[in-house]
Amino acid sequence: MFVPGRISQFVIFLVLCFFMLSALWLSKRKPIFKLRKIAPLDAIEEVVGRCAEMGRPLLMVPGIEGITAQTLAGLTVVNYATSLAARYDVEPIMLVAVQDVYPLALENVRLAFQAEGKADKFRPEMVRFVYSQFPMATTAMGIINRQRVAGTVMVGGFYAETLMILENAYRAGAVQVGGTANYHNIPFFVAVCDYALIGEEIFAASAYLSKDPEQIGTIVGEDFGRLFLALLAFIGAILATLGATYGKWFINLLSI
Amino acid sequence: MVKEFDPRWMYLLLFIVVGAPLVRPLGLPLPITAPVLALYDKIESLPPGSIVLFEYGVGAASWPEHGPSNIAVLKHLLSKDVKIILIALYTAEGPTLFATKIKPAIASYLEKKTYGVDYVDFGYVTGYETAMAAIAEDMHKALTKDVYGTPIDQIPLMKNVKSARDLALVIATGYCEPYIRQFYTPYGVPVAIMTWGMNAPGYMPYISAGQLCGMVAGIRAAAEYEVLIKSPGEASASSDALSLSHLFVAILIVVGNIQYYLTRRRGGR
Amino acid sequence: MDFAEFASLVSGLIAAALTLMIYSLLYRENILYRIAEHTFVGIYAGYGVAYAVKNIMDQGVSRISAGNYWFIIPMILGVMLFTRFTVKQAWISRYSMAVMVGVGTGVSVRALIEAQIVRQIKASVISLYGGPFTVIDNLIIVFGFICAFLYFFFTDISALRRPMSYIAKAGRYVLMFTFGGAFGGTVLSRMTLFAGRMQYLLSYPAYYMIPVFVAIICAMIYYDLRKKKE
Amino acid sequence: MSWARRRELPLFLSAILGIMAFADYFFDIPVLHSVVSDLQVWIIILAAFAMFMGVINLTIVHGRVVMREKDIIRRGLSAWTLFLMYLMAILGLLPPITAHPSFRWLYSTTVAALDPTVYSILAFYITSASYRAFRARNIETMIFLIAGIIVILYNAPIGGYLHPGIVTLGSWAMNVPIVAGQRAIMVGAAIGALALAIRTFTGRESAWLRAGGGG
Repeated sequence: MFVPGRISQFVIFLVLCFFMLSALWLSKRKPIFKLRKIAPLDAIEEVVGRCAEMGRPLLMVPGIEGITAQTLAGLTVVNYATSLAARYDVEPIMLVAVQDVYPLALENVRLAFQAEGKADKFRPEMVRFVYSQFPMATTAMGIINRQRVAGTVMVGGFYAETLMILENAYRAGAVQVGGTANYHNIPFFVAVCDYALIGEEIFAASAYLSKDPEQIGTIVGEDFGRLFLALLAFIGAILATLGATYGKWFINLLSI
Repeated sequence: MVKEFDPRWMYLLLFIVVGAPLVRPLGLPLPITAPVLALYDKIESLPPGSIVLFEYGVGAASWPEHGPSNIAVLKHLLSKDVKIILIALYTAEGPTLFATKIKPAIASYLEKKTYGVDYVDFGYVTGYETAMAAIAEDMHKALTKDVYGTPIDQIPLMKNVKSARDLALVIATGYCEPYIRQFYTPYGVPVAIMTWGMNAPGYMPYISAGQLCGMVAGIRAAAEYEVLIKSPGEASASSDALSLSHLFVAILIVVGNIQYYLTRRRGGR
Repeated sequence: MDFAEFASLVSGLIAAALTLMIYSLLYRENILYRIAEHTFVGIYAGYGVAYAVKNIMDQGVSRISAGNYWFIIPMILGVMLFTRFTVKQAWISRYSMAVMVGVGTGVSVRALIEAQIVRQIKASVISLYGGPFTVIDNLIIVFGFICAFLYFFFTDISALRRPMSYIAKAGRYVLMFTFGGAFGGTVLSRMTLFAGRMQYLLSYPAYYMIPVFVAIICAMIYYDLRKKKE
Repeated sequence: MSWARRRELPLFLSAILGIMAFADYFFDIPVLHSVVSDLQVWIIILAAFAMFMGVINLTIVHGRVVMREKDIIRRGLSAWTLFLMYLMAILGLLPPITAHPSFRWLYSTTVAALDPTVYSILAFYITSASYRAFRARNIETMIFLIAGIIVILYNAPIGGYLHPGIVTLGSWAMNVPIVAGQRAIMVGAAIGALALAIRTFTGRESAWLRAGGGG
């Protein structure tokens, strides 16, 4: 029945799901939890505001991965930024490098305009499809230099193109918010962006921005899961300290 | 406010710092790391007539990482009195790159050797780890023909080579674990690996456990090997460029900090 | 010189010119960069289209013609995507997107449980007892991990605010060290790439393009300085 | 057909498919396995169709410039992009599909040169970014700076010659503190993604499913 070696993974998965779903259910009944401040997400308003002030466009990229968790997180942030852009009459430019994501991105931007009651202002050219990673990066560098972009919002799965976009935007004087969960590229966001989302902070964006208690519930559940996993790691280390056989036993337990 | 350099000056300097050593290699000092030296010593200490299995699993994408080390180690082997069995197990691109890029680089060494007596080439053999196991057990069964179609029984070199027990050393490209499993653990044949630079830290435990008798990881280690055999090549040239560019970045960081410190003392931000 | 040689010479010169056109961005945005950029975008998009057709033929049509009629569904879903460009029928495309999101998210997230959770927890099963150096190293690995991991704690619980702030601070230090190291480590691979590209530019026939470009850039600088004076 | 316009149905569909993908990972059920691997092929086919949507977008964006723009250079460049896109597509479709010599020639002349060039331009940006980023403004940036310098010198081929301690320190940094931080990012990202998947399948994440109504 089970794929060999995945029983322990299934148990851990179930525990994490249990925490998240029960916290979701709890906060549906009574909103009791609050989230800490995530400054970069608050700063998106500042970025769009600056674009409006300077009358220059806003550049957004939801990463270059296909439809993965990171891309969905990026699209949520982009959706929020677009509705702010629609509100303040800022021209949004969104670059999409992967064809699977293009229909979703188009829909997101369109819905953001619709939600602000400015459906007539929406143009399909706001979402530009540029096939593949490096052509997208060259286009981004070109657009930043030609149109003097005043703000960038880059959230999603980013790879080598990160620093190309960030450095050019920095030289153009743009305010930048960005983040990724790809370990190798987080340092560039931290170093160059004005506001950087680190790792999994990007996944919390939709709950944080929507302020919807049910969504916040899943984040709280995630935190319980986090404590559980930290405890597992701690127990593992303690067992290994007590003796190599205990450590081995624990690893075998996790490999069932 | 910290006054910053126009980055374009840095860009110009970087062109010079990387380009100049490529035009005229400087031969900057290069400390030899222990795993590279271990492989060199191992080859030096091989008794005359020893048989070495050399796996050239170079692909086009990994050429910059593996190509120079393959060339350097082969040059060393060919300059010694050892017999070499060439084979590609890791990628089917191996023979193409061997013919187009490795062979021209070692042509002068190959001239002094006779094909079939001093070295033999079996080309790409499919099956990866299964193939390794089969070769280690019985070469005449696993490798029927060489790359030119000559049956293995008619190759003079292979007369006295039956299985892994007859090998003095295995040098491979790529991942080391399969070779340790198939050659070192069952037969005790020493294994050395030419691998990616990023794998170096991960493979250190194998070296300290004696499962690997040497390692050439990435272009930097290849440059070290070129220094050891006193035959500078592709790796040495870019090694100078890499050294200089890293020093350049380090100097810029120091300059940036001094600038920052001075402006802050002057009452800037 | 036969045709094949001529074609490869032309190809080499164009490739070298495109390479230098991209590098010209480092001075400033200019028409040469723009040409290279538009060339890149156009060619890659056409390349993508050719492969899209190949995928539809290989993955879809060939399966259907082999009697696997179940693969007609993704073809229909694919056509349904285009209702996105209409106003009234746009809802139809939502079904296609639902399939993409459902399978995409499921397949991408399920792989994380083994690689990014269980294997990492297993890796922290290390003894905290041993030689003095091992003890310090292993303490850093285990507690550095736990602190950095708890740095992300999102829930704001007032009773825990003080102890959490210490853990988060320690965690942030570990993370900053990691980021500094990752940043520094990337320098090597980027410089290797650039050195490789320089080696290419210094080889035949690419080096013919270098003086041409040096002249162009010098002309650009001269023009910019003149303009600045005026 | 008003029921089909409701947002719950596509949402339900995506949740079912997502749960199937998860179940296939944990359980060894041959039927489910073949269905999920077929579904992954579906996605490849769907992505291929989405590519044509992208082509329509490119045609609209550049077509408008060609038709309306006054600046002759911009018009020319957009026309050039469209020309190359269709040329490359047509050459690619010449039999043998994606393997015609002219297609290959165009690819190796342009993409094979531009891809590594654009990648290598990072060498410059990482230089200018290092100059700014590694400034010791406070304790955190000081730590960032120390780790960065250690690893940069460790990676330089000349590093060990400058001081033998650099190699020891560098490999310690790579194998101890950096491992700890990296692991925290990885585990955190995994549970974050899991939470996001749960929100997606319960219809709380993406705007494209959240918005009600028919449009």
